[in-house]
Amino acid sequence: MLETRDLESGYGEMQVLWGVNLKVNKGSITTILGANGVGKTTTLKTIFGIIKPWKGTVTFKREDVTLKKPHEKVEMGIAYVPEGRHLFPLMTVEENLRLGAYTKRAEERFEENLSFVYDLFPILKERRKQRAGTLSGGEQQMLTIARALMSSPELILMDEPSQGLAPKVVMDLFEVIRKLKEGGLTILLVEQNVYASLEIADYVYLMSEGRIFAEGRRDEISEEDIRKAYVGV
Amino acid sequence: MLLRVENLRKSFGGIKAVDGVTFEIEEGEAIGIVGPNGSGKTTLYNLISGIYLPDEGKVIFEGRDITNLPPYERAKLGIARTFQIPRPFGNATVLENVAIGAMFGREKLSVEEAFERAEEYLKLVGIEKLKHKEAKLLTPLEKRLMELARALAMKPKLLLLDEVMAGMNPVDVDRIIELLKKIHREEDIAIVSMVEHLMQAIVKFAERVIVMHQGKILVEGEPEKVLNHPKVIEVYLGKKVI
Amino acid sequence: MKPIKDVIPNLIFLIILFVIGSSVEGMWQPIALIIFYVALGQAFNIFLGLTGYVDFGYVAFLGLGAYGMALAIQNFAHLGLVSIAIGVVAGAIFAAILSLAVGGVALRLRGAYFAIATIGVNEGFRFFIEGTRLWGGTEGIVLSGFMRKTFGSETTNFLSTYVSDVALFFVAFISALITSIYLRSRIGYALLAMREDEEVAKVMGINVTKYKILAFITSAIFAGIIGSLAWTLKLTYVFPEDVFNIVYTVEAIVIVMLGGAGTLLGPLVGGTFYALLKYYLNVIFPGVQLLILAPILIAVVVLFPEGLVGYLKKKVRGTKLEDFVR
Amino acid sequence: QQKPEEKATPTPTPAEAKTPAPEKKVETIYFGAPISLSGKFSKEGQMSLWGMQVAIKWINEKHGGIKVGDKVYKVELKYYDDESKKENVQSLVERLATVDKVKFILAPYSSGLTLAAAPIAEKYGVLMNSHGGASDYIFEQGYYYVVQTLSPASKYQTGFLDMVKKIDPNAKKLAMVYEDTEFSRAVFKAAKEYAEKLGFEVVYEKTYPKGTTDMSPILNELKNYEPEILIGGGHFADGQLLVSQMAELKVNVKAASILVAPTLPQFYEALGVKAEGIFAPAQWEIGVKYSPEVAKQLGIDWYGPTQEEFLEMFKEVSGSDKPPSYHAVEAAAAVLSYAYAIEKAQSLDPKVVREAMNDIEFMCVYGKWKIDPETGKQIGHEMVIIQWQGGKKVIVWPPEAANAEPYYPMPTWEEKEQGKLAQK
Amino acid sequence: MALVENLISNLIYGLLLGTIYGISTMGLSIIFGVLRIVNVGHGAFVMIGAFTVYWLFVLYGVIPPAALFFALLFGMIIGFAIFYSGIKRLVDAPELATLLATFGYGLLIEELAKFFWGPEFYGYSWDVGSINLGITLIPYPKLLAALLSVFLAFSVYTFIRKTKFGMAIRAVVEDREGALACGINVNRIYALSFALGIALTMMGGVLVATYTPVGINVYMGGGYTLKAFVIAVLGGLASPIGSFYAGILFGLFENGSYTLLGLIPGIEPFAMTRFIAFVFLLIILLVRPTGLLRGEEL
Ligand SMILES: Nc1ncnc2c1ncn2[C@@H]1O[C@H](COP(=O)(O)OP(=O)(O)OP(=O)(O)O)[C@@H](O)[C@H]1O
Ligand SMILES: Nc1ncnc2c1ncn2[C@@H]1O[C@H](COP(=O)(O)OP(=O)(O)OP(=O)(O)O)[C@@H](O)[C@H]1O
Ligand SMILES: [Mg+2]
Ligand SMILES: [Mg+2]
Repeated sequence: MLETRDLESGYGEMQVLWGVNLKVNKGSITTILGANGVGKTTTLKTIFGIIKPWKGTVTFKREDVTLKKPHEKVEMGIAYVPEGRHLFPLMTVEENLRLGAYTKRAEERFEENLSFVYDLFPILKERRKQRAGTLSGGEQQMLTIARALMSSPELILMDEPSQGLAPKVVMDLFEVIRKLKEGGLTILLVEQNVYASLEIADYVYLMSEGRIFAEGRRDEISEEDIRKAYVGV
Repeated sequence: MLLRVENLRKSFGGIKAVDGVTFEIEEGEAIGIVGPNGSGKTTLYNLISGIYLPDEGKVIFEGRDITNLPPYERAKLGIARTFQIPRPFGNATVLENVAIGAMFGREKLSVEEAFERAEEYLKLVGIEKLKHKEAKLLTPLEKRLMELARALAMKPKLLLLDEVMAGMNPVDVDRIIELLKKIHREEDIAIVSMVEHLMQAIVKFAERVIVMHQGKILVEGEPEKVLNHPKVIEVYLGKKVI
Repeated sequence: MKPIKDVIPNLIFLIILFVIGSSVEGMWQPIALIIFYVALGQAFNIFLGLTGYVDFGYVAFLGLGAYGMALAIQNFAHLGLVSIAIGVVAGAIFAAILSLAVGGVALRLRGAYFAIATIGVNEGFRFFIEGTRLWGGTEGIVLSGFMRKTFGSETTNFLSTYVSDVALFFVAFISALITSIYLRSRIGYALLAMREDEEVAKVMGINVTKYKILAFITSAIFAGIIGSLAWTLKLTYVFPEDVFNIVYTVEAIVIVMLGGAGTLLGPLVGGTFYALLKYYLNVIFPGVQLLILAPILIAVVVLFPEGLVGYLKKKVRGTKLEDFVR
Repeated sequence: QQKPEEKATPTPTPAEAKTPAPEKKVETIYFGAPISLSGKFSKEGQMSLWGMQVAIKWINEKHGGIKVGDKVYKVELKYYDDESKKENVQSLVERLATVDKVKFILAPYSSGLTLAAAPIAEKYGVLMNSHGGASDYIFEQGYYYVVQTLSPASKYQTGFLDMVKKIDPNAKKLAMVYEDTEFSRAVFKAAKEYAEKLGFEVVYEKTYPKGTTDMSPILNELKNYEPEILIGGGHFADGQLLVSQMAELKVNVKAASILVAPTLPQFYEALGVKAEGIFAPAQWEIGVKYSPEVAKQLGIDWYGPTQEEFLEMFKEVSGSDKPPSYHAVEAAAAVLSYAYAIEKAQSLDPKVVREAMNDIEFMCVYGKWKIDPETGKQIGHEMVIIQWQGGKKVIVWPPEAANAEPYYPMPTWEEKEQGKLAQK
Repeated sequence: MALVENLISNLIYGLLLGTIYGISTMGLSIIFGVLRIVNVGHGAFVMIGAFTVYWLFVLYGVIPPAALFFALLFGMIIGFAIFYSGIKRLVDAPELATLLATFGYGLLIEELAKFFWGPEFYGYSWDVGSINLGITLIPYPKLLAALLSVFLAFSVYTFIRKTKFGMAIRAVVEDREGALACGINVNRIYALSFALGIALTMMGGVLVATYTPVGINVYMGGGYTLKAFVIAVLGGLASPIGSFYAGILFGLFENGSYTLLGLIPGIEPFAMTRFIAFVFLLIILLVRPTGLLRGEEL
């Protein structure tokens, strides 16, 4: 469904990604693991188009989308859950969700999607008139995911969704991610919560210094490699 | 007794963020504060460091009532903190960030001395090679480490850490815990109070744990005991972790 | 002495300007024009550069400085030229008092709120003078005749066409020097922190208000001095409508932004660029010069959003030239 | 539109260019001017530039240059735009005095800018002729090289008061509503004294700050005092506003004299019938009866173009149909006074010319020109009073200059709404 | 009681004038709210709006309020032109750089206007009568301008609050990256908001010239810039509707205080109303440092 080939990018003059090759299959959970600062977030941002790729290609559903703008990608069915939430704090929960359905693609299925996310996160329904900024951290994270789901995505890019959440909420969250996959969604996940994410992942990429150095199905990845990913090579 | 908060209350609109909290911290303690999201941990820190003034209650530091003291005077008395969402001085370099901490902290250092000390602390937390980078260019995690160094450089008596380890990989978590323990032992920093959702870190570090829930203290005590408390498991952990 | 070393390029630049003005015929007033803008920019930059706050009401300090000098001449002329010195001091004190009052109130506001609220101070002050007819109200204070009678025509002419300009050279230099001293000291770092995040700065032990007010007053004092010299002494009259004209604040912003906020050379480069550009456009294209000036200003800011010196400073970072571009 | 290339000298007429008189060398003498072509005085600045250009054209083409001894001098104008700002005025005046070596400067517009330029002119010993700085105090500062061409502020409203006294000796209640600027204050301070001397009773006096966009508070209040006569105004915008809101609020008076604004055609364009009957003082107006014949009767020289010539040349120079405002003619008169004084003095030395100016008296399209030797203040020139009558600006005062009778009392606003004009 | 009557008529006029102050400020708030740009050239656009009324009326006999449509159209065009020719590159630049840029554009527009229309002071007369309230008279054009201001202000409010596009604008303001994630074309929102701000300012200018049909001049904007700044801050800078309310308050205060100040001997009451209004501003800011409507919301 999504493929990157030799993706290179960075900030200003500093190169961060040095040729990233990823493949995400339809209906799977793919996760990228790696030490801090190796370029996981950068990879997602480059795929989504917040950062322009310097080299390489991104294809989505066999179409070359390398140079497409983020809003065009949302229209095509890619959703992005940024690191650190990025909600609209002064707007109500429902307004946030409404904005999640900003694209034409999503507008048509607004009602349907709304009841879907309310089913998924009943607490949000309770809080739908509350301002997003006053939600607790966990609720905010749920809202971020819900908002992404409102765009009727086929592929969802998630950047450390469990960060800063209470352990109990983290458990619930991974449960939700699993449910989403079962519902047919494709997920590309970046996580620091290694064990929890390995549990639900179908396919794993290990990243170091802007490159993928190992990959495989969950059971193919060795403890050794994972450790390496964190100590850094 | 280093710090005592008495019946502290703070609400925003209808939300009671901190709702009658009383506790004490003795000199030489390492405290962990945990609790569900939105239980008031950060707000409590804001009240202690003086970003907010409480609606009710008192903050007493080294026997002195500091409830209404402006934040900068508290810093001079020896209270330092980091921020849950990092707040570096973005356009200043990492070194300058830390030097500013040293300059205006508990000890009044000259500009030169402050820069020397800043180098020291950057080395300590392990980001000395970033020292000439503009702070806004760091990743969230690097920013957290920088904030840690910045707070340490202030030579506080009470150090309030707010999720410095969020998003940190397990290897680095261990390294930072060791570092904090070492500082706690060796420097004259009396207390480190740590808010964290990573139980592995809390268990390794804290001598005493305070669990907050809906603005109140739910339980407090030794880590093992507290984290196995059924109520804590119910509202916070979801299942047994140790 | 690092702060002094830092302003050596400024000193050289100013000396060159002075030499050109003194030796090339007809260049004295153009140079006086430049030095007026440079001094204005340098003084403005003390506060803007250090705090990042724009004070739209800045011209109020110039205005008060102008009145300070005017009142000193009116009341102390019998002391001879000492009255001029009294005037400079009075201008500085007037401005300092106002800045203390304004700072106490307005510095609690942030960013754009502060910037604009200070317009209120300036306008309010002007209307107060006009409304209560204080210091002559709109009729202002006209001193030429009085000065010529008391000091003699020669001396008066010398004061208003030479001394006032030369004095501005000193103002320009000293304000740059003070900026430099501040930048290198705890004050500079405190304000750097404040600029980036006021709340964090406070938590780190910085008494933000104290440092802000310090920078504000310093900047205001220089404005008062400029007002006393460039208005009253140079023009020998004060009209409230002119001395409180917000145009001078806007020009100060333009100059500092052209050069680069917070840089030591910025106001010098910005002021010189702006004054020369305007002067020669006035001479060559009278009547349409602003039509030409406007796109040039836009182009400069689009190309160098951090100002000319700001841009250069980035370029030379890490090279040998670094020490000369500050 | 003002085009930059107009700066060039008017090309000499072919006759002169081809056959220069053999015994007389043709040289150029520069007059200099900082002019406000941008900024708040750009309206006045533009007009004065055109006026100067007309006068110079006349000197060069009709008069054959300025004759000093056996030399003939063409006049060329060096001008720069001061943007209505004092810093520019100072540096530009110095440029004129040093780089361009100009000895005769036409002062910038407004009293403030004139005052700013004075020390520089004095320093370089160049003459400066004020054609736009009306305030009396400029000439009380002891500047030697500064002389005045226009009538000072103290004279602006006195003619009108004389006129009212003459037409309607019973009119008593006078209201004054004017802009709070140094110029208007100077005008109305003198006017008040004069009015009281004439026996008027000032029942209401209020000022409004510059830039006012709503005068209803004053006018609502003024109504209660039921004045018979109103004098007021300050500049263009506020003058228009004052009359327009008097109409809206139906503040009726028998006569109203407003500074500056009504002297321009835009005033009538903006207000239409509401402008009918409004008076205004003017330094000059089309139709004034100054002519070589009048000059002869008075036994003084006539110098410069006649009114017809002036208007024609003005059209050429400005390239538009806009009639000249008095600002243009003031400026022209200042240029002519230089030329005349130079010829009288037979010298190009500013000091000699300045001395000569003390004694000269002449008439031009602008009227009489004579200064007070003591101060340099204009004392020869007299202002006129204009009135809008039937869509035309006519001169109604002083009688010797008038081309129409004053219409008094002015129709009420209600009558004007019905279409009544200030015409017999 | 003449005094009371006077006070009432001044308050009525203050209210009317206040709506005009308000409407000619809203564009400034929108641009600040969305792009964090203080438009120093604000007054130039008010001026263009005023000229739109003048030319349409004089040349084609279009009644003044109808010029609103043209102002909207021209305003959007001018706004886009300015945005794409320079402002776009400054969205991420230091905040102060935009001050210089908007100053430059304001200057450019004034000088272009002067080039075409000269330094003349224009005006027109649209005499359609007035209502007699006994204590004072209100000409219909003034009343109409005030009513249209209210209408326009609430249209803008509704647009920002209730439409999808308005929500997208608020989203960009609150969190740019979040807006990107929602599929909002952030650059287009910037461009559109800027253009809208300019258009609204020009429409404000139209109503200014409907209310005050004289004194139309290329440099008339300066006074409006100053006043708009102050009113915008009073209202909360980033809040257009706040600006509108603040405008009304300012108008009431300015005109209303005249009668009372007139009782104090030895001062010029009109100038003092200005002074008092600014004192009032400072007092409000002391109590609420981010303006009446707190200024965090659009
Ligand atoms: N906006 C930026 N400007 C400059 N450099 C940046 C920026 N954001 C990130 N970097 C740098 O790019 C590198 C990779 O960052 P990235 O955020 O992709 O890492 P990551 O793998 O997501 O790390 P983490 O686990 O900490 O989130 C880091 O060295 C970081 O310093
Ligand atoms: N400035 C504020 N305005 C309004 N509500 C606030 C504010 N700050 C905090 N709150 C609310 O107060 C409650 C406590 O927040 P706090 O940030 O202290 O929680 P926390 O325990 O630190 O949670 P987390 O673990 O998610 O960081 C929350 O409901 C939060 O939404
Ligand atoms: Mg990341
Ligand atoms: Mg928290």
